Amino acid sequence: MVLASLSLASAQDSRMSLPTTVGAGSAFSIHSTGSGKAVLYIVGPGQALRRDVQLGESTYFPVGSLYNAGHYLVILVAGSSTDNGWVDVVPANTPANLSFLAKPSRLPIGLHNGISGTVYIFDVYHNLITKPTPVSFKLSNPSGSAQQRAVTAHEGVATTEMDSSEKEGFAKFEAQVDGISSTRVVEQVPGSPCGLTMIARPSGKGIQLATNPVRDCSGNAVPDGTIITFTESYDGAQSTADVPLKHGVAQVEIPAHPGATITVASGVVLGNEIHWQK
Amino acid sequence: MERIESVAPSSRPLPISLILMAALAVHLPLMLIRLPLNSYDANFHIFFASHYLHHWFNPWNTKWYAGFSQTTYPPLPQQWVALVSHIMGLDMAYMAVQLAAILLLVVGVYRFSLLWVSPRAASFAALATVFLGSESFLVYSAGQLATTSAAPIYLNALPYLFDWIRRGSWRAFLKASVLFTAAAAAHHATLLFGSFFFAVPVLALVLLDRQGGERTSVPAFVFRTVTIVLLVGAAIAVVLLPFWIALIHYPVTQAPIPHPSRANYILSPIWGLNYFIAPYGAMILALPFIVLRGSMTVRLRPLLLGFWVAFLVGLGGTTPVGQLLLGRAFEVLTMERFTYWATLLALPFVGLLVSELIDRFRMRAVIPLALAAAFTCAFAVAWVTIRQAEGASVKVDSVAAWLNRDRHDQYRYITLGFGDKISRLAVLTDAGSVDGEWNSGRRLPELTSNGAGSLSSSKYFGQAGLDALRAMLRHADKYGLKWVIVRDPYYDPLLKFAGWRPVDMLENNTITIWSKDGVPPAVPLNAPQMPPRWQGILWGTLPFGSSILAILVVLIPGRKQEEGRGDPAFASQEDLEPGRLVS
Amino acid sequence: MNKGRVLAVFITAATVALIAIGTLWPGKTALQYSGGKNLLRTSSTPQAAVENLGDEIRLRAWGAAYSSLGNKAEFSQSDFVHDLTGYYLSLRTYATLESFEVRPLHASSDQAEVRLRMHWSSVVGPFTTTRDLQVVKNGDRWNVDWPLVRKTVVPPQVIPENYLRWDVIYRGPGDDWGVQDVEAPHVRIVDMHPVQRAEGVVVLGELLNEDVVPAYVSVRATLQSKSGSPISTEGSFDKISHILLPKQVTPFFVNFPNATLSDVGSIRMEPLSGLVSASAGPVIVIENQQLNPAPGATVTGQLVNQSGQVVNIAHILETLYDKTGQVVWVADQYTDHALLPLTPIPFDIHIPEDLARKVSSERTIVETYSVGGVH
Amino acid sequence: MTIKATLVLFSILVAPGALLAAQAVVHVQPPDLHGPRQLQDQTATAVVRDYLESWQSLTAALEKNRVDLLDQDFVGTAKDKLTDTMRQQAALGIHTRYQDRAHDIRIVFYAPDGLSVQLIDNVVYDERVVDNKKVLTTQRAHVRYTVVLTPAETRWRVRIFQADPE
Repeated sequence: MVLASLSLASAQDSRMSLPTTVGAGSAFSIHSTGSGKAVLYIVGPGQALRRDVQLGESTYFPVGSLYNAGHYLVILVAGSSTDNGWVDVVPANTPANLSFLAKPSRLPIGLHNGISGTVYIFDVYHNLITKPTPVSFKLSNPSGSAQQRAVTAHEGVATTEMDSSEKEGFAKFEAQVDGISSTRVVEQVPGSPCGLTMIARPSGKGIQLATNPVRDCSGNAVPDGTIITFTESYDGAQSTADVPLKHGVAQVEIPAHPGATITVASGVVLGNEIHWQK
Repeated sequence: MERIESVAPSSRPLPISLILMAALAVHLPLMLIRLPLNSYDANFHIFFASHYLHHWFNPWNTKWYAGFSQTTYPPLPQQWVALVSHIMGLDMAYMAVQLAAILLLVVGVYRFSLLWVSPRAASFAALATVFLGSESFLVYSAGQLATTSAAPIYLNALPYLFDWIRRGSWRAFLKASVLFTAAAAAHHATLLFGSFFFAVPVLALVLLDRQGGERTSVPAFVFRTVTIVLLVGAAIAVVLLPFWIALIHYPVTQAPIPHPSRANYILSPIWGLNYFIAPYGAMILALPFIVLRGSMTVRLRPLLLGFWVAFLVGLGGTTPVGQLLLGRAFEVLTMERFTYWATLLALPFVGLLVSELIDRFRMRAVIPLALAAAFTCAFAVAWVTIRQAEGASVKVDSVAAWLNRDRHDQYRYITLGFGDKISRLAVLTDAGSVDGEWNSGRRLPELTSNGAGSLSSSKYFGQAGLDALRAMLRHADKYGLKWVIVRDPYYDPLLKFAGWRPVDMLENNTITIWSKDGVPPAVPLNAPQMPPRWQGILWGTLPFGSSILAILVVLIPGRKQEEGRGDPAFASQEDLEPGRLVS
Repeated sequence: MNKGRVLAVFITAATVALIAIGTLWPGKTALQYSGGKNLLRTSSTPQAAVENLGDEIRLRAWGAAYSSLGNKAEFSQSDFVHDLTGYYLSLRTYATLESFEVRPLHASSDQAEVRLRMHWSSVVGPFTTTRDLQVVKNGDRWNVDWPLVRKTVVPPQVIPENYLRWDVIYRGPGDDWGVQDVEAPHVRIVDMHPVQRAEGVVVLGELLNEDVVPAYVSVRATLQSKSGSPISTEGSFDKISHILLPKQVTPFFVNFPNATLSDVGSIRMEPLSGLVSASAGPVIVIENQQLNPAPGATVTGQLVNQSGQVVNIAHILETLYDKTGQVVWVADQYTDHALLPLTPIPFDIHIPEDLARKVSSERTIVETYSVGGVH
Repeated sequence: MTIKATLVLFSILVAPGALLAAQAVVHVQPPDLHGPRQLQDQTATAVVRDYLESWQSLTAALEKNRVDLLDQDFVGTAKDKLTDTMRQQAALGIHTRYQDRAHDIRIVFYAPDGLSVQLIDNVVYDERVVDNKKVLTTQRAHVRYTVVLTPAETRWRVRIFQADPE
């Protein structure tokens, strides 16, 4: 379909009428004057086409012939004569694809503007739709609360920033443009252990050490696998064990030494201290 | 013991065409099945040739050592392989050049032997060349294309040298000079050491020679010797100019790398088998004859002494001679080439022995001699299969394909446990490595300071090898070294603890590809060793040109006196001192 | 005798003589390939007997070495070999004896005690083992009585294991921009400072995995001159634990050979992190760890593998702190024995004498390597 | 040094280099960002440098119909589309040469995560079309390009490369 006004390209023996702009993937025609056979070229960085044409007739390009947005040089070659012109292929108006970049995919709870989302809007042929377009972003937290932003895309791109919640879990981050949406998952993870405590009890010749369920300062359970370090100091010597949390607690058995001082830590966070007297 | 008279060379020599046919019959099938590809160094030469194929005038090769100059190695046979590969591909081109060297050796030995023994004995020496253990050892086991190409050119030059010094023939002077230069373009060490082992005996022969009347006068002898030495020296200096520039600016100062050819073959019998039994074969049985006849025949004494010294040096660490004569070079050179030269020097004696045995015992001699020759050749050819190199069974095509896809080749790589297959891999892949097989060409301090060979075989160099490997892995970021391709789980602990992790497996999980995160893509190293363009042009022109010139000059017809020296005394009875004994 | 005959005799005699010289007094390279063996040395003294045994071990000529032992009836050749190379696959299995020292401790006319100090080269670095050997006279020869350390037998038991494991599914090689990828773990350098040592500048510190997933970590340091131009860049190589579980801390040690601290204006640190598949096991407890003061300062202790799987190689990283809690040194050692379940393996890590006096406390972490566990 | 000063300096220092290489006059305007993140001077310089180099790759690749020449500077949609064009050209037996003559560049967006940069380039280029060694025509074009670059290991690569009507 011819979208815009036609321009008449100059020529010597043959002339052609070109559309100034063509919608990406739309049908269009190029009419030529004169008689005889000629070759029509449409060439740009985005595509290259060639058609054998009959001068004096319209050459029809069906839907999907020229689909990459860009500036195309059109050349009509009839024998020794050549006629040139330009045609612009513009993106379709309807968004069809979104490139949604949500960062980070994992972050601690309670961070202001910690989550960013950037969306690039494309038509069905992956041309960037550069006209201003409204975009809505929505971050749904596991607790049910949600943050929403409405942004207008400039030059095909829109961006926003959101806060991470106080509650751990997977949040749904969605960008929506004209009925097309794209969703990302953002993991909001607990912070460092808070109020780390352990208990000790005798176990044969050793001591069975176990932490209480380890939580962060917001009360979220610290993930399994987090390393808890137990250190037992006695008589100028010490025993240590790096133990991963399993089901929320870490436990290990170490040799018993009367008078030993036992400490617990996770990363740079220190927990309680026990003096073993038995 | 009984006293006997030598048998006069009354029978006719074997036609040289027949001997060449024999050489073709023995070696052509082996070439057609590409047996030399299993040798240690064949792929090394093919790798160099592949670079010349694509960059004839640019000797800077970025595929090894993050970049090295091929001007550190004389280029002639590899350039011929590159040229011929346009017709038949690199592998078969290598075979063609190697086969041509074998055929040329037959001619060279014949012509060289003619200086010392009768034409008939010389023809037997040439026939023995076909079955020569050391030749088969170098071709099929060691893969030393340069040595096996240079030696025949050199041997063919020696009769011209003799003619020039003895008779002052300017044609011979021209031919000798051009052939010596071409030999140096093929392998400089052959020329250097060949001067002592081959040329000095020939010069001595000139002084001893009384054929055709008077001896050569001393002033003429000195003038002609000095003239040819100066001219050949100048020619070689020009033809290999980039080589000398590289050598002078960047002398080989790296820590010596152990090589088993320097072992004591008695204390290490396996290396004795490898470096003595395999190359000499049945020639060992002829050693007493060589010593006796060489001592008793005045004319043969220079040849005997040349042989003896080469023989002793070729024994590596079995005697202190190599260390004493070569000094530090003993720690740099490998000794099997001296054995090769010793066997070439022994061939005139062998020809003499065979000639006498056949003339005296006829078929009773022919059969055992044929069996001995066949056994010698077969054993040396089979040796590469009997004692396989590390990595001989490794298939590198899948590794090359992996490196060539998904932009993996924007990083450098090393292999571990691939033995000499790293050259093959380098031919097939577009990716560069910080490792390589040309130790004298490398400049990376991680490699040169530890006294180990290629990283791929690190563990065989003990602490030095492992230190070099660790040093290189430590600087992986600097060199864009992201891939370590491992065929030997021995190295896994180091890679694991140094922060590498396996990312892919190939060849039925026998090859693991390890990767290091955070390594930036490889960038070309701005090495000072990179030859300027004019050197590249010289390198692509003069050495190859010297071989073309040699072919043209040799085609110039010689005077009859030069080509057919008639029937000289050679090793005949008149030269024998009284009391010659044969046990 | 005519000249020819003289020459023949001379060449023959000289060749034989030269071969004899080369064999009886082999050169350095020849000795290297023969494993130090020459034909002159027989086991005619206790020291020679131990040296011969050392040579045979170096050549891995196990049959000859075993045959030379005086007490070989007490164990099999296989036991002897495994005593040297490890009953389980360990650092010793692939180690080669690079050199050895022999030191007589005391001797009588028919018995002697000799210390054999063996320097092994292994893929992760050299290590040394020492054996005090009884050598007894048997006729005119001396034989070594090998002090065999028998295989440790782990009592049958059931050790339950269900370690947490993380796997990472990476994106394929194709470009899929906009499709979400998993974030690289967050890591932080919690301590860093440079130290001038005789061999150069060393940058020491500690790195914390702040995240909730395991991290592949590495540290790159660039020394910059006072004008800001880079002097040198080096990485932490193996003096760091490259796999860090959540909230785990590793020391790092970056060495700049030949650098001088006074030339350094600033140091740019680049902690690298990436997602990595990892397992939370096995748990290794460090027991009875003790700082032994100078002279001969060391940290000693025992490693106990609390899992049911054999750990083939363990890498012990020792962080040493001064009174203010600042890292003063990072020392390390690889175990040359496999860690069997619940079987203590001692370690003994050397500390530089001049730093030992500053050390107030230490912290140990252990990295492990198990065959088949890296893929 | 401010961004503006840097870019002016860049125009003075780097543009002549680009001029020599590609014979293009380069003018870089101060950034006009519509995102929350500020652009560092070094980043802006690198983006513009890499973008200008991408034109050289584009010129060479389309002239020789060699896809591999795009590898260094293009990625994603831009590379896919250019690759398709080269295949079409090769199938038709034509070559094109896009010789850039002038650039007027303004950076308009820098993503908060730092993983994309958008710029607008008013470019003047000559387009020459060759069919089986016969030059069909050479025409000069004035085109507004919207370009998005994303960081790779060592450089910025062009991911979206689209001409829009002015």
